[in-house]
This record gives sequence, C-alpha cells and structure tokens, in this order.
Amino acid sequence: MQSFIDGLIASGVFGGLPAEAIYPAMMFLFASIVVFGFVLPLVTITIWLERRVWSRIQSRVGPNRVGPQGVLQGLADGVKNILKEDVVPDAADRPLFVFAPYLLVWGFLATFVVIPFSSALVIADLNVGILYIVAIVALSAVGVLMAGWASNNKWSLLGGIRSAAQVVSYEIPAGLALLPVVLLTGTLSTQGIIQAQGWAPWDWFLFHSPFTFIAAFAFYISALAETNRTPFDIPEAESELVAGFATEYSGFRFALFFLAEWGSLYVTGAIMAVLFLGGWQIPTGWTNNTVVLNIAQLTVFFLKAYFWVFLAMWIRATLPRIRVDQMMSLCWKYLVPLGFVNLVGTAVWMVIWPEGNTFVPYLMVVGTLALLVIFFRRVLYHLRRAKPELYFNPAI
Amino acid sequence: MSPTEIHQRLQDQHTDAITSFEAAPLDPFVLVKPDSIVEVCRFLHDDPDLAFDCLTNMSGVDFLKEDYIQVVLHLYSYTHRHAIVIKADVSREEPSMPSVEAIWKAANWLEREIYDLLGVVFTGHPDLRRLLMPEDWIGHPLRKDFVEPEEYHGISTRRESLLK
Amino acid sequence: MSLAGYEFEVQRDDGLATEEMTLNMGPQHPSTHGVLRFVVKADGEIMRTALPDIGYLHRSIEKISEKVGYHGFMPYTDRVDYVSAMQCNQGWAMVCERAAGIEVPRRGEFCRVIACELGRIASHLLSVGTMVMDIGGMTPFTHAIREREKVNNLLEDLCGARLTFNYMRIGGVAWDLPPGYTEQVTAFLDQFEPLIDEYNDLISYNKIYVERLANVAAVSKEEAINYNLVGPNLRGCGFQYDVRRDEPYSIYPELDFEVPVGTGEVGTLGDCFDRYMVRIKELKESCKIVRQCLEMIPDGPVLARVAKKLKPPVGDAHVRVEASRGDMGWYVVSDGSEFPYRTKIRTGSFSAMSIVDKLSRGLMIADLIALIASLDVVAPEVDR
Amino acid sequence: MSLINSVPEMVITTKLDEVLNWTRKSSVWYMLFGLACCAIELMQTGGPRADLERFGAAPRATPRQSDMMIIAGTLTLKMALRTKVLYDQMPDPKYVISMGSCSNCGGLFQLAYSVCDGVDKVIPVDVYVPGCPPRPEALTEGLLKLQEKMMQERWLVKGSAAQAAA
Amino acid sequence: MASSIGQYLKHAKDAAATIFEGMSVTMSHFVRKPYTIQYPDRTAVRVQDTLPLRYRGILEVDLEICTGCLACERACPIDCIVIDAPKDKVTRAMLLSRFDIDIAKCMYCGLCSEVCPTGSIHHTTEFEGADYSLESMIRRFVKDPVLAYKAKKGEETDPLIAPILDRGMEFLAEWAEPVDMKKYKKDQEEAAS
Repeated sequence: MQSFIDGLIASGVFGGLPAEAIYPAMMFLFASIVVFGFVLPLVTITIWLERRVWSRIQSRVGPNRVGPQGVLQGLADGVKNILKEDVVPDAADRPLFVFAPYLLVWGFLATFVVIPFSSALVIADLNVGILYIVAIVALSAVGVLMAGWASNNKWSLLGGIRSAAQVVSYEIPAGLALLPVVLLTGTLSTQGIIQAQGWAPWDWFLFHSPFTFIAAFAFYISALAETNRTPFDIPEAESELVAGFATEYSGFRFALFFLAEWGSLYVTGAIMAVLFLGGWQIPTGWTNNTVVLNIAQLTVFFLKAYFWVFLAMWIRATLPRIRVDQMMSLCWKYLVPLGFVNLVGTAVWMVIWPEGNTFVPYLMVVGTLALLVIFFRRVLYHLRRAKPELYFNPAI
Repeated sequence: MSPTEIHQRLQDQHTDAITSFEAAPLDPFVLVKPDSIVEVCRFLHDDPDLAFDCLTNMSGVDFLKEDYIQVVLHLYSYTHRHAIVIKADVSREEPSMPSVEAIWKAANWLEREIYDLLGVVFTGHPDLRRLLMPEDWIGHPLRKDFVEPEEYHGISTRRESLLK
Repeated sequence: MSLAGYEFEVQRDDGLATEEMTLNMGPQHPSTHGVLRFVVKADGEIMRTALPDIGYLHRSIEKISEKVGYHGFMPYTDRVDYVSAMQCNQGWAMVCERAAGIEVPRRGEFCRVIACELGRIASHLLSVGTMVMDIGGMTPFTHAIREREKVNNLLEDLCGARLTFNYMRIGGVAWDLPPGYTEQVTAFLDQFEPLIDEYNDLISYNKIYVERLANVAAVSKEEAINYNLVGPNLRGCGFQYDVRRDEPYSIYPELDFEVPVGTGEVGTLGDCFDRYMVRIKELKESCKIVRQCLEMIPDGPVLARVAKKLKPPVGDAHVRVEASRGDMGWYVVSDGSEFPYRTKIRTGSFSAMSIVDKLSRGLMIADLIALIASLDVVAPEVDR
Repeated sequence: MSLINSVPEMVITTKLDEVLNWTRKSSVWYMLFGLACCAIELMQTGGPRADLERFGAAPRATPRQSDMMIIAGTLTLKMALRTKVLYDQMPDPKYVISMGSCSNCGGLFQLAYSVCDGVDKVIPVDVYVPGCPPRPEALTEGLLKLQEKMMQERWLVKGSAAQAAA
Repeated sequence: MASSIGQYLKHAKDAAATIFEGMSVTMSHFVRKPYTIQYPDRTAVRVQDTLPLRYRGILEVDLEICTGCLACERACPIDCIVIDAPKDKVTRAMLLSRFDIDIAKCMYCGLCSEVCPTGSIHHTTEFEGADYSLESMIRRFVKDPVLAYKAKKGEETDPLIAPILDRGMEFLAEWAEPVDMKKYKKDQEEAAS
C-alpha cells in the first residue's frame, strides 16, 4: 500500500501537498473504500451465495425473487434490519448491550488491515501480520461474551460462555497450526509468507510436506470453531439455545452480528489462502502493466479465498452440530497434540531438507488429486443409486 | 391366562377387595374396592403367573346419573401376553383413591391427568398437580356437569359465528 | 419458580455465589416439536432436572367426542397425532367397530393397512428428519421432508388431503384406491428405498451424529415397560414387541414383516441412537408391507353400511393400535346413545414424555434436545 | 423517524417508501413458531416443495429477529398468554399470519373448553389463510398477500407512520 | 474416551471417512434438479390443475342441482354451513334463500360432500383463499333466492342442468359405495358354491 501511495506521489497527482498529510488521508480513504465498497458487498454476496448453495444441497431453489436470481437478498435483509425497531430489553445492561456488536464487527474488520489482496493492495504490511490477526480475532470472543452477558437472558449467557470457552480453546490449535508456516518462512508478515510461495500448487505450503497439509486442515477446523460455524456453531445453536448470544438482539445490531459472522468467514478463507495456497501468486512475466497484474492477483486471491468459504458452506450444509464437551475434547485431545506434532515434524523436515524436498510436493498434489477422484466416484455412485428421480409433479 | 382364570386367582388371594367380576362384556373386568386397589395391583404385578408388568391405560369416567366416577385400569402383561381390566368406583363428591404410582411409573402422569380432568385425588401420589390445564384453571373439564368459563385471563372463550 | 405463569427473573446480584440456573425451554423453542415446555434446572451445561410442563396444546379432543357423535369424531382423530393421522383414524374406527360389532370388508382392511403404512413412512421420515435438525444438520431434514412430500402426494391421491386425512370410516374406508395407484406407489417405493441408504450414508453413521446420540439417555427394558414406553422407543431397548405382530389386528397376521429392535451397535443398548435406528429400519419394513398389500389386495367393496346414527350397545371397548409412536390405546364408553359417553386415548408420546424427567438427570442441555427428538414426542399426542 | 417525518409530503417520500417496503417485503423473516398440525405444513413450506425462502423468508428462532409470526395451529388458552408475550417481543414493524382454521376462528375446536377461538382475540392479524391445514402453496399465497399489504404501507408520509405503528 | 492409541486413531479415521461420505452425498445434490414447485408464477401448469379430483380444497356449491335436503348442514360437526331453505307456502317448492359457507372455519373433512345426494356441494382443487379479514372469507353462494333442484325420474333432460349434474355425479363416484355386509357375504358364499 505504501509503495502504491509512494507511486502516486511520485506521479504528481497530489501536486505539492506534503506527504505527511497524504498518507493518513489516503489510508482513511482506502479503509472506507474497503469497508463500504468491498466488505459490505462481499458479505451480502456471501450470504446470498450461502443460502443458494445451501438450498441447492437441500433440493430447493433458494432466494431467487429479489433481483436477478436473488442476488440482492443480502441488501434487502440489511436495509430491512436497519429499519427495524431498535429494541433494548429492560433487563439488559444497556451500555454493554449496545457496544457488543461493534466490538464484534471491529474484530473482523481490523483483520482486513493485513490481508494482502494483491502484491500492492494491502493496507499495512505489518511485520507481525499473522500475530496481529490471531490477536485481533480474539476481540470477537469478547464481543460475543459481552453480548451474551449484557442481554440478561439465560440462553444468551449460555451462548456467550460457550463461545468464550470455544474461542479461547481454539486459539491454541489455530496458533499452533500457523507456526509451521512461520517456521518455514521465518517471517510473520503476510506478504512475506505469500512471497515465499509460488503460483503452482506444488509451491504452496499446503503441499509442502504432510505436516503442513495436516496443519492447514487443523487450522481450518480451528478457524471454523473460532468463527462459530457448523459443526462448531454451539454458541448460537438454534435448536438448543434459541439463537444463543444473539437471542435478544434485533434490527441493526443483529445485522452487525450477521455482518461479522459472514465477514469473518471470508477472513478465514483469506488467511487460508495467504498461508497455504500461495495468496495472490500468479505466473509472472506475462504483463508489465501494474494495474492488470494487480487485478489478476486480486482475482486469484479472491477465488482461492472463496474456495474455503464455499467449503465452509458445504460443511455447514452437511454436518450436524458437535456437543460442547466433545468440542473441547476435539480441541485438547486431537487438535492440540496434532499441532505439536506438526510443529516438531516441520522442524525436523527443515533440518533434513533445508531447501524443501523436491519430490514430496508433487506426490502430495497427485495424492490430493487421487483423493478427489475417489470422492467424485462416490458422488457418481450416489447419483446413480438415487435414480430414477420422482418429482412431486411431473408437469411442473 | 383367560380373564376368568385371572379373576379366580385374584379371588383366591384378595376376596374382600373384589366387588364383582363381569365376564360378558368385550373386555371382561374386575370391579375392585378403591381402598384396596393398591394391594390388588401389587398382587397382579408381582405374581409370577399374572405378571402384569404394564399399565397400558388408565382412564376416569364420570357417571353423573349413577353418581360415581369410575377409574378404569387396563393392564397388560408382556410376559404372558394377557390383559385384564380393573375398575374402581369412587364417589363424585369426594373422589379419592390410593395411588398405584409405586407399582407402575406410568401411572404417575395418568393419575395426574385424571386428577386434572376429573378431580379424583390419588392419595400417596408424589406430585399431584394439574397436568394439562393451567394451574389456575377452575373446575374439572371432563366431568359431565362442567360449565365452560366465560373468560380466562381476559380472553373470552365464546365466539359468535359470523354466519349467524 | 412457578409452573403457572411467565416469569421474568432479573438476575443481578453482587458476589460470586454459584447457583442453579433455571431455564425455561419452551413453550416457544425451536426444538420442542410443538408447544412443550421444560423447566430445566441446570448447573452450567449439566442438567439437574428437566421437568416437562405440558398442556399447551390440550385441545380437549376427548370432551369433543362427547358432543359430535361417532361419525363426526373421525376428523378429530386426525388431529390427535397429526403426524401419522392414519393410525388414529384406524384406532377410532376399530374401537367403534368393536363396540358396535361391525365387520369391515376385506378390501377395506387392505386399504387401511396400505394407508397406515404410508402414513408410518411419512411419520418416521419427519421423526428422523427433525431429529437430525435438532442435532444441527439442516440438509438431512430437508431430504426427509422431500420424501415425505412424496408420500403426502400419494396420500393426497388416495384421500384428498395431505395431513388430516379423514380417510377411514366406521366400517371401512371412504375412498377406494384410485386407478393406477399400485404403479404410483410402487414407483415411489422403488425410488425411496435406495434413498434410505443414502440417508444413512449422509447422516446416520456420521461420526459427529453418532457421538451425539450414542450412550445418551439409555433406557433399560424394565424401565421402559414400567414407564409404559411403546413402539420404537420400547423396541429401541432391544425388546421385540409390536402390537401388529403380537396382538394382531386387521390383516397384519397375513403379512410378513420384521420387527426391528435396538442393538446397541454404537453404544449402550437403548440409547438415543438405537431409538433412531429402529425408525430407520421400520421405514424399510413399512415399504415391504405396502408392497405385499398391493400384491395381495382383493377386489370387492371397501365400506360396510353403518347406521347414520350409530348407537353401540351400553358398555365399553378398548383397542390397541400400533401407531407410528407405538401402541395407541383407544377406549370408548357407550351409554347406548348416538354420542360416545367417554373417550380416552392413551398415546405413545404421553408416556414417553413422562420418562423425560427421569432420563434427563445428569445429561447436558444439548442431550435433552437429542432425548426429546429420539423419543419422537409430538405435542398434541401428549396433550390431546 | 421524526426527522424524516418533517420532510414535506412529496412524491419522493412515496418513492422512498416503496423502496423501503420493497426491502421489507423481500426479507420477511418468520418466527419458528409451530403450534399444532399447521406447524407440520409450515415446516414443509420451508422444505423443498414450496420453499418459502425463494421470497427471502427465512426462519428465525427468536422473536427479536422476526418480522412475521405465523400462528400455525390451535391456540389454547394456556398458550394464548405466551403468544401475546412473544408478539410483544417482536420489534416493529411486525406482521401476523393466521394459518389455518383453528387460529382463524377456532375452527373445529370451537367446541373445546380449552381453546382460544381465534388468534385475533389476543394479537392483531394481518392475513388469514384458510385450510385445515393449508397446503404449502396456500401459505405461500398468504405470504404473497402479506407482501401486497406491505407494499401499500406509507411510512414516511406525514402522520401515517404513527398510524401504521399503532 | 480414547483409551489406547489404536482407538484414538480409529475415532479420527471414522470421523474422516463418514464426513467424506456425507460430503459426497451433498455434493451429488449440486447436479440434481431442485424439487421446488415455483408457485405461483413460475410453473408450467397451475398447481390447482395438477391436484387429484379427490382433493379437498375450498368448498363449492352448484346451486342448480342443490336439492335443499340440508344433509350437509347436519353432517357438519362444526356448523360452518348455514342454509336457509323455507318452503314456499303457495307453490310447495323449496326456495334456497341462503347458502353460506365459512371457509375460515371449515375443516375440509369432506363429511358434507360425502352425504350430498347430487354432488352439489363438493370440494374443489382450489386452495387460494387468503384474505385480510374473516368476514370476506365467508362464501355466500345465493345471490337471489333460487328454487331447489328436484331429482327427476330417469335421465336429466334440461341441457343447462345435465352437464352440472354429470359433474356432480363424477364427484359422487369418487366416494366408496357402502355395502350391506350380511348381504354381501351371502352373495359371496352363493357365488363360491
């Protein structure tokens, strides 16, 4: 980002304005653009996509009346929620109740600071980028707990407590799963990590070694848990806790919860893309135009991130919810030991092959492809078994 | 075992407790004195030849003209696959009989239901509260002389038909 | 705590005393299957007790029977257990026929059994579907609902309604099978049976699902009989008893079907998973029964002529029907008039609800949901 | 709304109203609130056959986030008091669909001693859907009727906001 | 739970395998057609037209063939049908002055159409009747008082009424014909011997 602004100053767009004034102004402008021009549409589209994906899996059509194919569904939901009556329950702890959703939104918006959308588009390439994400995401736990507590509703309280326990626990496997990558690159900067990878799958850290492969999924599971996604949606378990920590929230404040939930889903995907899928890396040398290059990088990054978002949607549509004690045992008995194994394994790997094994990544890619083939064979099997299809009404 | 045999066996053990036995109806029944229902039921449940381990149904019938409430127990034995009906008549004014909850847990709610809807008090029941109707409901609706209240908590219970 | 009214407790005390939390689950709660209320006393996530508070759907069906007569009561029986109304229809028809000594034409009996078993498929589909939904999986629920819609379509062709059938009459059934019905039902069964396997692949043996259900709220056989658990809940304890087989009625003795029981395959015998699995297996058995009936069905009338003002002789009659939620007891007292003097319906959900308090002790709050779902409680059947 | 109310009555407010109504109608979140038989049809309406979500109507578990309450089934006297509480918990603007005969006017349970004959005795109803129970398409039609009603509302035009809220 | 390493790994393997299987099932649904009937506007055929003749939708009365026998009014357990059919003192004919059905109250049980001798009152496949008020949901079939239909001996000859009566009979034909079981059994035995 800084280089981008430097370039602008150098090109003389601002005339003679002092650089000290330009930097904060541009940063502010950029942040606003990110929030209103990028995050909000992103979230509404994500919500619509989720509902459509979900419907499709459930043999339904899904929202298709609001705008073409229902793409404006998220917009309608958002505007409607803002227009709803603002209810603060009598028994609620008013200041906390009002403040909690903002904290939650803040927690996920702040992560956008270090997410590199392309080689130039990053608000701040902090040298502690990953650490910053891990730290700032914990804010959402505070927000959820605060929301649960302030509502003065027992369901909310239970939801808040569950969420706090969940996020605090899963921070550890998430952190441990990040470490192999940090170990490999020797940097915490997100741009640094991406630059250490290449555009080809075998250059990605996902396929660097079996340990990073497992670490990627361990991180993904932990991230799902931290963002309260199924199968770890126990803080807002609809069938148990009504709506969990959000039970008493309505209107605009609830819309913020909504925003945060789907926003952080995208953040999860983005971090996965940065750490394990080579971020915005594309084959170099085919263009010299910075703008075109950046757009291509942005697209690639977007697709990679959305792969994980889609996976989360798909998982949500498939799996039931885990119980709260099982969630804990999954964390402490499975993911945390696995995290240590990965860490030590990666370290050993680095000692044996300091420059990385030349053969294993290819093998890993082939193995993954084989797994996909098996998977699609199963899909075909299910499709064949389900025939002949019988519709409710053949005429329609 | 046929109902007659069951009655015979019961008669041998608890002569005083049994008022009468009818073998003619569709479901032959033994009419028992309400006060001795527990000992009769205990015997029916415990005796290895009878082994009525299941209380399938328990209902109360309000006979307004005859001026008594009849409590009907339908018993079934999963062990021997036979059934018998036990009936006990209690007075309408102060309906009361001992609870068989200790013998069949299933009787717990069935008795509560009869208490709720017919007002039969089961002595010795651990938790005799209204089951279906709200706590503050007045009257026992399944009694034949029950009059529907005009309103409940400000909600009128009448509705004029729009067709009239 | 009072069970009577809606209380709003403001808990704002100083200090760090721990206390039991009283949770009001219901009457409006997403997973109480209608309007039930549980007063849950919980210590954190662990429940001390969960007292059911029922009666939110007490519609005085038994009292209404005293006002509408024997024929007029038939639509009301649909509403006793709306999820599987066919068996309720059958129960009422059978108890009246028994009280009044009416014989049903043979084809009528076949129509009844076909309708009942289709109804059982519909009911069990809803049961297993909502069970998964309560555990948190949305997709299997919609798949179950989708198949249920197809059964509803079939029943609609048969009797013109999707849910409240009012199909049976005292003395038979109101509609004969429509033309081409056999092919229609066979086509459905052909495509439905593989989908049961797909459902199992999708969710039944899913690790998360199994972990949620295994070893939760196991009921022993003795306990189940003492609490008068019936139907799949009783069979889930490994006790093979089915009214259709052991106290046969209608044409069931001529049919060949299995009575699936719980096997404790993933945990304790009689746990939630066993109760769930019994229902899944019964789906297949019902398909089998329907196929047999469609093959064996004779020609002839389906409805016997019955007096418009039916007046059974003075006395009482009791029948038991194997409804989807198990042995359903119908008891009718006649005083010789055209109105039943007293009707009593003993349903499977009623006794299933009464055991919840006992089973719930020491479980987690999430397990209560699984427990209620696995008992397959339907609110109006509890309250009537 | 007071600030917006001071805007003179103009075409633009009517247009704006239409946009606001459009968002409202396109996103009717209904409360998961099943009472009796109709609740099964309500479930099936959300299922693959009718798929109420096509119109943006998603189920919500809590009254705080719902715009619409579908009274699906018989309302007993014991439940009527709770229903009132639930209705009060919903934030404005809120709508009620009375689904099926029982909640319309007691239907076949008018003879009963424990049934509240008609939900309109407890809370105001916007749309009545006939049927016992209404099939999923009938409920969908009820929702469409409600959407029509929503589109006719005027929130920003002077005086009518208070009127509509009342 | 996991007492040994083997069991520990088995749990993990089970979880992976079953989730894999479940995901493959859901993936297969991406290529299957949705089952939704896009009522009301995006269907090729009106949903009403696809319902069976037996479907018990909103009641309808063909006044042309109503005999004014009041059987339906009596059969209804909840009095949602009201018929006024006074006898004209002069002509001795029955005059239908009112035939109201409250569709908001009706429970669609079919008891009324079952007893109708001519199929005049019958359920249609129509189900759309949602409205903003209960008053507007009352179906008033009699605009002006009409004479009740009198069944003729033999064929119906009136060209206006005949098709309606035929339709009514079609509805009636759906219902099962009750038989006298004693007579039926005797016939069966005779046929067998």
